[in-house]
Amino acid sequence: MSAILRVQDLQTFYVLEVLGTRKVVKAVNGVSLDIHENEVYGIAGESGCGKTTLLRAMFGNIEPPLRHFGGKVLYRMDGEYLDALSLPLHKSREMRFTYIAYVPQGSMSIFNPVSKLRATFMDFLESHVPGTMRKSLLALAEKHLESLGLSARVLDAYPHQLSGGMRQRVSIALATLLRPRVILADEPTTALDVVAQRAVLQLLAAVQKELQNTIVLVTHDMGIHATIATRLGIMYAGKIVEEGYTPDVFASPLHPYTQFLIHSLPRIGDKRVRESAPGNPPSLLHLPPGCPFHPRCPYVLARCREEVPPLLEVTPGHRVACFLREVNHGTA
Amino acid sequence: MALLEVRNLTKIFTVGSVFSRLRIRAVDEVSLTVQEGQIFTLAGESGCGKTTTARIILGFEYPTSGEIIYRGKPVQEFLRQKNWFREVQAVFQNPFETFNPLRKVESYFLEAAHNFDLAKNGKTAQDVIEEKLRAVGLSFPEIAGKYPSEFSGGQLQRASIARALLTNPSLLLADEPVSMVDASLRMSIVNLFRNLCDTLGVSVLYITHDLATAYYVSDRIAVMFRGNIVEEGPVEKVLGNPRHPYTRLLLESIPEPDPSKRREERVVVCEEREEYLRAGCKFAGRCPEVGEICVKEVPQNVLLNDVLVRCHKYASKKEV
Amino acid sequence: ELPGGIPREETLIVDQLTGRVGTPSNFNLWAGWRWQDRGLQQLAMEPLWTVDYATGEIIPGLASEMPIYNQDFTQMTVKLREGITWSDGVPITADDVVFTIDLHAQNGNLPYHGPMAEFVSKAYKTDDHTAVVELKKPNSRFHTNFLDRWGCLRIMPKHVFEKVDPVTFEFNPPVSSGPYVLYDYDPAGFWTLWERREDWDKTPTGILYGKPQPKYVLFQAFESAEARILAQLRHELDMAQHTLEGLRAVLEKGNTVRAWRKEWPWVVNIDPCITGIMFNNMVKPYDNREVRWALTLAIDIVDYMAIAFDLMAPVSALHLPPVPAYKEAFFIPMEDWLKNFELDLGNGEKFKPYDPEVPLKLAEAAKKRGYAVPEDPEAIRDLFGLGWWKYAPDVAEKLLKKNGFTRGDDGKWRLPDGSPWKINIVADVNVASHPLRNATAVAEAWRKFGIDVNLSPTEARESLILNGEFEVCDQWPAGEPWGAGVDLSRTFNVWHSSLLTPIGKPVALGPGMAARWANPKLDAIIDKMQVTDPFADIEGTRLLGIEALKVVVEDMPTIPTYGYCGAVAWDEYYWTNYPGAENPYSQPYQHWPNFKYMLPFLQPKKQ
Amino acid sequence: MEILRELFRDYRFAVGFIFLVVLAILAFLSFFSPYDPVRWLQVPRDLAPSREHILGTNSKGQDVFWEATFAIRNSLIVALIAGFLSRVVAVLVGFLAGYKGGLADRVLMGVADGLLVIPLFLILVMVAMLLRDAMTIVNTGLLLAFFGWAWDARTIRSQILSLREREFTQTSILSGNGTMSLVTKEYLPFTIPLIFSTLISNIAWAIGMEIVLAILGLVRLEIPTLGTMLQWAISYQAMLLGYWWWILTPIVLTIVLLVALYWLSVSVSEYLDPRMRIQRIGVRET
Amino acid sequence: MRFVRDYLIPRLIQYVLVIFFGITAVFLIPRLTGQDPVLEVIAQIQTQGASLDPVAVKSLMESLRELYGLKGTLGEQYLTMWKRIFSLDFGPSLFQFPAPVSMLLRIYLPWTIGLFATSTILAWILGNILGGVAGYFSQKRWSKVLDAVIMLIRPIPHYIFGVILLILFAYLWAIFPAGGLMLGRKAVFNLRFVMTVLRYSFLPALTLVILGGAAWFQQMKLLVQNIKREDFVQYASAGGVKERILISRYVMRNAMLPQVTQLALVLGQVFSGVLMVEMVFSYPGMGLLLYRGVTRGDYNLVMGITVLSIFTITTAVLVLDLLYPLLDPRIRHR
Ligand SMILES: Nc1ncnc2c1ncn2[C@@H]1O[C@H](COP(=O)(O)OP(=O)(O)OP(=O)(O)O)[C@@H](O)[C@H]1O
Ligand SMILES: Nc1ncnc2c1ncn2[C@@H]1O[C@H](COP(=O)(O)OP(=O)(O)OP(=O)(O)O)[C@@H](O)[C@H]1O
Ligand SMILES: [Mg+2]
Ligand SMILES: [Mg+2]
Repeated sequence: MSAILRVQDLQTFYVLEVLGTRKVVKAVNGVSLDIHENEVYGIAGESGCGKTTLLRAMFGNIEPPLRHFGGKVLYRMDGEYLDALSLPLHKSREMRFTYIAYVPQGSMSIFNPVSKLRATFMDFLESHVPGTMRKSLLALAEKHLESLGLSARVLDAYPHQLSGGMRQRVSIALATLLRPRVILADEPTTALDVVAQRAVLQLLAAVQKELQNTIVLVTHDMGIHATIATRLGIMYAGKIVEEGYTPDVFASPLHPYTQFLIHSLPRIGDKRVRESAPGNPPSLLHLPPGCPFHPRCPYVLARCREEVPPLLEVTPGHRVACFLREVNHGTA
Repeated sequence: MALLEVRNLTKIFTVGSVFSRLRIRAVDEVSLTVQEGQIFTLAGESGCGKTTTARIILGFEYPTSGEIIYRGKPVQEFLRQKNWFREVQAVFQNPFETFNPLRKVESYFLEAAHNFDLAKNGKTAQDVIEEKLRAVGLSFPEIAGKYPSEFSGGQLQRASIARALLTNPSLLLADEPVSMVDASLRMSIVNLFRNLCDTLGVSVLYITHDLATAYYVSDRIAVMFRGNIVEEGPVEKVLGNPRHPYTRLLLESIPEPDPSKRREERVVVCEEREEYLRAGCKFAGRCPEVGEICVKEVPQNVLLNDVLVRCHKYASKKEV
Repeated sequence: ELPGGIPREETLIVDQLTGRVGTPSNFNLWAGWRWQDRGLQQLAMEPLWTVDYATGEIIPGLASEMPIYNQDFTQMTVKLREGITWSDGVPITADDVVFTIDLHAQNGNLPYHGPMAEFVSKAYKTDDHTAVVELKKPNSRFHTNFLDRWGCLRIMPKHVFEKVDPVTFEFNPPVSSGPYVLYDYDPAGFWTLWERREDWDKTPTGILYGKPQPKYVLFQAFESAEARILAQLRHELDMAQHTLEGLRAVLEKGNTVRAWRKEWPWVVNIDPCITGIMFNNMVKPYDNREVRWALTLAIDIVDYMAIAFDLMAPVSALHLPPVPAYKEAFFIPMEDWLKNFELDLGNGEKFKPYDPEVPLKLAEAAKKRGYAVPEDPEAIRDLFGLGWWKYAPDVAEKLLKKNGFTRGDDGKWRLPDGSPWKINIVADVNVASHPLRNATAVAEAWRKFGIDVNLSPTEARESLILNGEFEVCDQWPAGEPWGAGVDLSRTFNVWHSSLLTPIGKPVALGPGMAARWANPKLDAIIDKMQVTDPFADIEGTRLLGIEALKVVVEDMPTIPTYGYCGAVAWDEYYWTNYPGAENPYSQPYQHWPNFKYMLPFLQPKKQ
Repeated sequence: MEILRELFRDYRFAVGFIFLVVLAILAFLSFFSPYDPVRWLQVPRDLAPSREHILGTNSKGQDVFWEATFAIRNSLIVALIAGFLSRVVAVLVGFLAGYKGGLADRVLMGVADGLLVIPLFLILVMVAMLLRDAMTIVNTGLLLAFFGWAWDARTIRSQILSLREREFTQTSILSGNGTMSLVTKEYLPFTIPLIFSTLISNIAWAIGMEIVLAILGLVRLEIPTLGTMLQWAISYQAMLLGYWWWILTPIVLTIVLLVALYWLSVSVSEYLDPRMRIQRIGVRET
Repeated sequence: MRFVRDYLIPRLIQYVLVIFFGITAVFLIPRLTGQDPVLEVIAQIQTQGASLDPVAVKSLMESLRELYGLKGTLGEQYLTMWKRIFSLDFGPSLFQFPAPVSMLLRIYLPWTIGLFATSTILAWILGNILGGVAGYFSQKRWSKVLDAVIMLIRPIPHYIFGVILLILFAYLWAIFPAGGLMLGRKAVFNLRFVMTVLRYSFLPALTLVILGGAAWFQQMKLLVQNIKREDFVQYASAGGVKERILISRYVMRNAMLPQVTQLALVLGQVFSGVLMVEMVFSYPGMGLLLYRGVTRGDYNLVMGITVLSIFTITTAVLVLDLLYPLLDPRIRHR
């Protein structure tokens, strides 16, 4: 299986200059990922660790104050890899939504308030596909909406007439409209109740199955990852700290942070107290030296304080950035 | 005495323009009681009126009918007092909208500290703020000097919680306070709620979609559907033994954090507006056990074993 | 582009002084106020007589000769010209004259109702060309009601007006007694186009001077000075009256444009109007002759003229325009008196205020300004007038102090009661107009003298002045004389004590009356004038005028400054042989009624 | 100081500020004028710019430069009175109507609408005529201020209306902020760009109106302002007689003044909007 | 029905009140200015050479007051005025007596509408489109240049701008007339008529379009620069929606909304600019008519014009208020 989207040592930082002093927020700090065709790649992680930023960079949408400091985002098109961050403007425009689509986090105000949703859908169609295809694509979008529990009539409504949940669903339908090869979904279900959430996931899964494309899904809901993700990446402080097939990660989380994440999940019928990771998430402004998790890590080693652990494969497909793996698995 | 009592609360919204007007009963005869030192969960699908209920309690929205009693007195009496918001605080659902994009987030903290005389001087104020921020995994230097657009969603949400806790309120209305926070932090925050509740007697009206957490943290739960409370009772009973078909559907739909238990069956989702306007039981459209009466008649509340259910199915088994 | 495609070279296009016509479809100039200079008074109407101030003569129009009065001035006989017709072919006869007089005597809504009702006892005709008017009381100047100098009672076509209500009747199209008939007009009032009558030879103009040359005459109003200037530079406007600066601009930029005088100062300096400053003699302290004189002596006329008219107009020390005819009759004969005229400064001190050197000083200033000023003293007196009052601030100071005024430490004058003296001048709003120019200049002079002056241009000027609600204003200082002959009754009548109008009530007669001043000596002279035959006793009339002028000068109720000057310019691209200072065969204005008498002399340049 | 330094990095602010400072210096210079601005014939007339009279002299015998110092001073006074006073009214009315709603809103907006629908210019002319002598610089400013607030009050109100609905309003209330601090702290930052831009258009309008009134002769023509200066130059045909220095001076000063204000407002309102500021910083550096 | 009770009726009451107070103000103010239309006419007649004796003046004034409907107390005049308004007859113009005000309106209104309406709308369209595009591409060089040019043009007073155009295009390069529309009362509506009118209206219209457009341009540009930063624009732009669509349907449409309201109100503020233009180009319009009416104390004319304009503007605003929800779906009447 070859990667359709390849992120190589990506570094994108927010550069702020307030009254002359320069602040650098290292939101994505050397991330490398291979995302394969026909998979759902889940990303979970600490809030504020750079997931949204990573997705924006993958979408090729780097605008001030976010700036690109290194690394590449490669799309595979017709067997070749194109760097999304250095494509000419018209080219990247063309690719957006036809090749790669994006559902932003908190997508409440992404629709033109003065036109009906149908018009917004048509705008995307007009910009990307010739006239003949528009009808059928729109019909497909209506079908998607219906499977999300929205009648096709919502297209004749104005955005403000819909509740947040409805809007969120519509934005997913919009992202799938042009049958993109890659869909980047940033917390697409946060505003939804579990029933609607299930419908959204069903749709994403169905679309994925139908198009054989790739979905990158960011959510805090480990349940969702468990349900839908093929592989799972765990981010912490601007880095991927663990990556592997979902069952592997759930079954044997290697990184202490992942362990906390999984073990802290509550279950209905179980009221035992859950422990969460001690301490506070680090500030991306002033990262601690060495492993960023070391101040909170119960198993901290001396070298953790000085060296940044590399992301290395432990078992096939399961990689972790932690010196502990040598302690636990290195011998195994 | 109950801390907060909501009686027959109804809120009707009129939507649409001059030409096509529609009246939606966003909150429909809702009654609930929150005791002191209790975490009360309000769950339900999106758009069922949870936020609206909370806003009415805070006094930001006027009810069409119904009453809200706080410590035995109607809230209207409190609304004019500044100290009302020392007692009652809220965390809003959308963290991106919670703070003024043109103002630094820190200013809300400093203002609250100042307005509610939380500290004698700037230094102690800073300490108070720092303490609350720590509790949600932030720190003052981290928020200092930053505008909301410079935060991630989860950070804003946590900041919002910290701000609400600043005054040590007796009642906290938390509208999906942790939806954008990772599971680990989520736990530490709900643990915090639990702690506050147990040690300081703070009551929390916890509005959420996350039933697992709700189960974990809360004492009672009310499940809302299209403006109605369809089931209400102690959380173990309601979630452990759901009676209303909607509660059951909810529980079934929770994605298990276990990759080995992937579900295949599909859910049916109905259009919101259609359900709001439905005569009879609003869930009739997708209820697996729908009967004739459900389509025609509005169901009544039935008290079963400390649990209130609003379903025709249990009408005959009335206890009271 | 002219209306209906009429040929430009057969058309004379002239500027309309009073601006856009407010009642474009209404040609009834007997009722209310009409924009009569749209061609009505110049082309359509022939009066009985017209004043020609260029020559100082009276031109008989419909009348064939001057009016004939009986011995005691209770009867006036008018002889009409023969062979003249209205433009619809109906002959103009004594019936029309009688009808006009009778109608006005009866109808109170017509402006000339006043004099007709007051004097006429009966009007009748003796034959078709002779009308007789019997007067209720003696009036040696009754005919002046019919003597045209920018308005008079003109004869109506009886056959038209006898059938209609004369007040509401629109008179459209007008039936002309003059050589042109209406061709077309702008419903918005910007222009009126006239066409020469086929039977132009049946009009007094035709009979007196021959065929008017332009086949068409177009009167056009411009709302801005720039548009007017540009139109003339584009040869789309043949005759126009500009502002002084506008005239300089057209002369500079247009190579076919000429003015009344071919060399500096270009402007028409034979206009029968005098400009100046008016005091309200009923308001303290301007009710005091010595204050008025002090204020006069505080004026440095050289600076004043530089500000007011860039030194291009002739000054006048008397309340008369310094036109050639009056120079002969009044100014020169009075020079000695003026030179010896004395003001009493108190303590036996006397001061002779007249300064005959003023013209030379003005010439000097003009030369300094870079203008080509003639050297010849006579020519200088022609251009700059004969003399004016001395610039004597010290004398003014004495006069004021004598009357209890004081100067504060700041050098500013205080009224006798000790409060600061602030003169409020009600002025015209049009910056380029003579009144405001006078007001500006006098304000400057008095400020220099140490008085606070508030110049207050206001649209309500007319109403305020008529009602006497002002201290000082920039109104004409005296009623205009006739412009012909030595009869100054028109100038002085307004100051008869019987006409004094209290503040708050509008004055009835022309501008001078608003000064609200009277003098028993003048009353006596005016009474005498009434019984002096201006035709038979010309010298007596003139001497009475001189006496009256002396009284007015002594009292100085208003300050005359300089003779009105018209900044007219003519484009010689389509037409030539306009009258000029070198050939003053006619008065030069296109807005005066005499315009029709100029037209036969014009020559087309392109045909 | 820091803020100023930040602002000065925007060339528009820098230029606008410098323009304004220059104009202010000019206005200030009027106090040292060797000539009385009202008096005539102080210098030889119609001289082209030279070392002695750097902007030449006019047909009234005044030094155009020194006359301009008075004109700019007086026009600035008129414009600032009109601009600031009407801003204060507009902000107060807009905030009050928008935040309080109900009867206050109805009444205030009724008054504003009343002002808006009357042909304003006509009333201005009539009132100017009515005031006549009282049309001093200050009164002209007051008059313009009286008529200049209605539309902006409406705009501000509608912005407040929508801000009132936003959630951060409630956050602020929850933080114990009263109406005053709510309005000043939460809403004012949103409205400041609007207030600024309306201030600029209002000042532009006031200056334009003053010029119109002057051309119609409805202000006291002796008092030098940009408008009366222009009016004298127009009436004395400075344009066609080639005294360009006379007519161009007030025009250029007007343009400089308005350009300065425009740039200042654009730059300041961008500065006040952190999103834009961040964008600007990023753009400049890459 | 609630809409009628809670919104429509109060709004209509407000409408009526605004008209009522507006008209009352316009009735009172000119009567306070000290002009007396009767004296104004007397002064005119005097300069015309008529010698009126005091008795005659008195009687003439009486009869003029009678004719002009200025007899009686202020209250009586006020009542008469309302009667006149309801019978849609404003009486005769006082200064242009006896021309009825309604006739004057009939003559001048079409010209004003013709010039003013077209140029205002043109200015609005051009200014908004250019401003929108320039605001969208505000970083581009041409946009900055355009902005600078417009910034320099906008402060130029109408009068000066008009005269400059006149000198340029009616003198130095005389392709347009200097003024003086020569149609005549027998004007027939044909191609020649249209061409003539266009030729004569071009420069005045150009003045209004450029100066008016400049103001719209600046406003629109600011609006667009703000809207450009809204989420929905950013999202659509990131989503590869074509720039053309983005500008027209996203940015401009949203920015246009406030501009629409203002357009209606601009109608009320035009007289100044239009007056100046009418003066420079000798254009037959209401501006000058009104101005002369005001300065000459022609109460009836002033009344006629202002009533008309108050009525039109108020109605325009009312209609706009009612229709606004159609333009902006977010607005609800409340
Ligand atoms: N516009 C911005 N300017 C400055 N800093 C920013 C900006 N946007 C985000 N950040 C910072 O970058 C870091 C990463 O933010 P990002 O939104 O990518 O987090 P996230 O992982 O998506 O978090 P969440 O799960 O809470 O949405 C955070 O620390 C945040 O404070
Ligand atoms: N101001 C309003 N005007 C009109 N309708 C409204 C308004 N506020 C809420 N509604 C409607 O009322 C219903 C209940 O909304 P509410 O926000 O209370 O739902 P919720 O339970 O909080 O949903 P979610 O879980 O998505 O936050 C929705 O259908 C919503 O569209
Ligand atoms: Mg995020
Ligand atoms: Mg909600």
